[in-house]
Amino acid sequence: MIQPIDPHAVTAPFDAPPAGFLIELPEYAGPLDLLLALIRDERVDIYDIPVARICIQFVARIHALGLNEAAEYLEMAARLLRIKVQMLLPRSETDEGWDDPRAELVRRLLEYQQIREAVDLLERLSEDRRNRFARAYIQASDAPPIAPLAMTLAELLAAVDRVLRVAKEPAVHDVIPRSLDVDSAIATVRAVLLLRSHARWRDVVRDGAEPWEVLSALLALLELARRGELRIQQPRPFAAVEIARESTGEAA
Amino acid sequence: MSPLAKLLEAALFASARPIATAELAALDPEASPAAVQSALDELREHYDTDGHGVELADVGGGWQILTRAEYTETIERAQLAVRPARLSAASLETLAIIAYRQPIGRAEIEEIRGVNVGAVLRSLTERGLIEVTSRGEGLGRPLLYGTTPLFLEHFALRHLEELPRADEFAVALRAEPRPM
Amino acid sequence: MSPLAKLLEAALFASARPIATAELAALDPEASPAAVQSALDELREHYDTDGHGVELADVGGGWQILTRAEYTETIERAQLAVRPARLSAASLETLAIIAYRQPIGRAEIEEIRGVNVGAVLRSLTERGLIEVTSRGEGLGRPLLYGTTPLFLEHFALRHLEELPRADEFAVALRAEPRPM
Repeated sequence: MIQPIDPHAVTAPFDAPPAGFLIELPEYAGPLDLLLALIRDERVDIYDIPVARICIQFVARIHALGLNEAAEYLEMAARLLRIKVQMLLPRSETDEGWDDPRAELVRRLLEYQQIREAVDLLERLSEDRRNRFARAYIQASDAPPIAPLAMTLAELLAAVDRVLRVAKEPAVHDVIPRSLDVDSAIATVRAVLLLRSHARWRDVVRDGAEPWEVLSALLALLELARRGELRIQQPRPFAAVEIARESTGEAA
Repeated sequence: MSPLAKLLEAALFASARPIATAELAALDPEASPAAVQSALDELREHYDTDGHGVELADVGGGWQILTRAEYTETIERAQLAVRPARLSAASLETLAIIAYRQPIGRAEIEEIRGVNVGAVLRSLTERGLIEVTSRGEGLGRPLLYGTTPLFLEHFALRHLEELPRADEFAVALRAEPRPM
Repeated sequence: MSPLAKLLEAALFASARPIATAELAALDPEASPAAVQSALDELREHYDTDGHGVELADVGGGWQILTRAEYTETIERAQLAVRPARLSAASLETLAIIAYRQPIGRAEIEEIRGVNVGAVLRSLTERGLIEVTSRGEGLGRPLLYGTTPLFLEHFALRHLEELPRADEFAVALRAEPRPM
């Protein structure tokens, strides 16, 4: 992308957020929001924006906010510079066909301002609704009969998305290094076998366990088997793993 | 109260969500729509004039009993109920665009907001406030988003038409004294 | 009703669980236990004598407002008629996997979802949305599942190819990597 501003030219007062993070500032909802705020603060006419002044203010503001990594803000800064350059191009006073290079920006700002008005309204409405509670207690009822099914395509597609996200997440996310905790897993297995002589894999690993938990449990089982505290067997391929307490090998 | 009003009250009390007028009417197949309406009016008036802690609200194409706002702080302080979290500025802005421009695709929303909205669209979809309503024409047939009935509930709107028209906002903007 | 009775009504209405008398008393530190008790009596009496569809009931150590028993059956019957059941998230996800990967065996579905899907497969089969369409190769020749004509009918699809492609949908909803 275009990098019109050297992000190191001015030292940002805060540590800039790491690149690649989704940046959502509590102050501004986006570059247009920041621009509108500047236009208000500087008390300039939206139909006759002094581009150079606003551009300098804009860049100063994004540095002050530590926004040097935010592509969207930098893109807007670049756009302002481009408009300024276009306005500097020579033109004759009588040039009827001259298009103000600021026109598109003004159109977008007005459109955005309209949305901000709608946001203010929605905020009021939502606050009003938030301040009233709906019924929360659910009365017990006897077994309700089976009702006909309601299911929309949107729901099915949302489910597809959830599945894909869960299935693919490990591949697209940074791996968080997490050391195995074999000792705790050994304690868990021992606790289970203290209560019963036989257990299954599911008894020692919770549903939805993280990979490090699964590995910890596996190593714990192998370690305890090695120490003779338990026996592991699988009656058939793919059958559930059975864990049995080895009575002769009671460890301390 | 009339027997029909009592039945409606019982049904509305039992539900956490608004109940559509048609659903309320189905409770008593012999009641005419006018009778249902007048029973609802009776119930609302009873809550209002007889001094109740709850009121009848006309929300999202249906009816719902809600607590009166004046008790909310006290109830929350006693930890008997919690107000839901507020939507973020980014979510509200995206919702506003979708509400006014639906059906609308992601690219168009990003054009208006000037920022990437992928994550916001996903979170709004997960909260059930928006959904994919159709697919656009053109390259890649983009998914188009629209608001859901839950959106109306969230903002206690009866229907979308209750929102002021977008150009009414524009008028408000131009009517402001120009600072220069 | 008295201000305290109104507050109690709102609190009981907003709470997800029955509230004990002591907890209700905590709502208004200035109210004496006797005042709380008399406000509760007032509320109960109001519901009973003024002809309401609800009543104040002692539910296992706490108070709640319940719809009167005489209305519950009518309400449930009517609700079922107009408010159809919804599939759980787990069922929808399993159905989604089958729709997009059919024919597919149980082991593969469980691998994707990471949980046991036996019960879900049974209920989807009972609903007529999926069926065993063939048997796989390999050990034990596993049963392979696919969607039924009823599944297509439910979404008003003529054939499976009309479903949006899974990858375009996912891409549309996923936040794009930032361009830096």
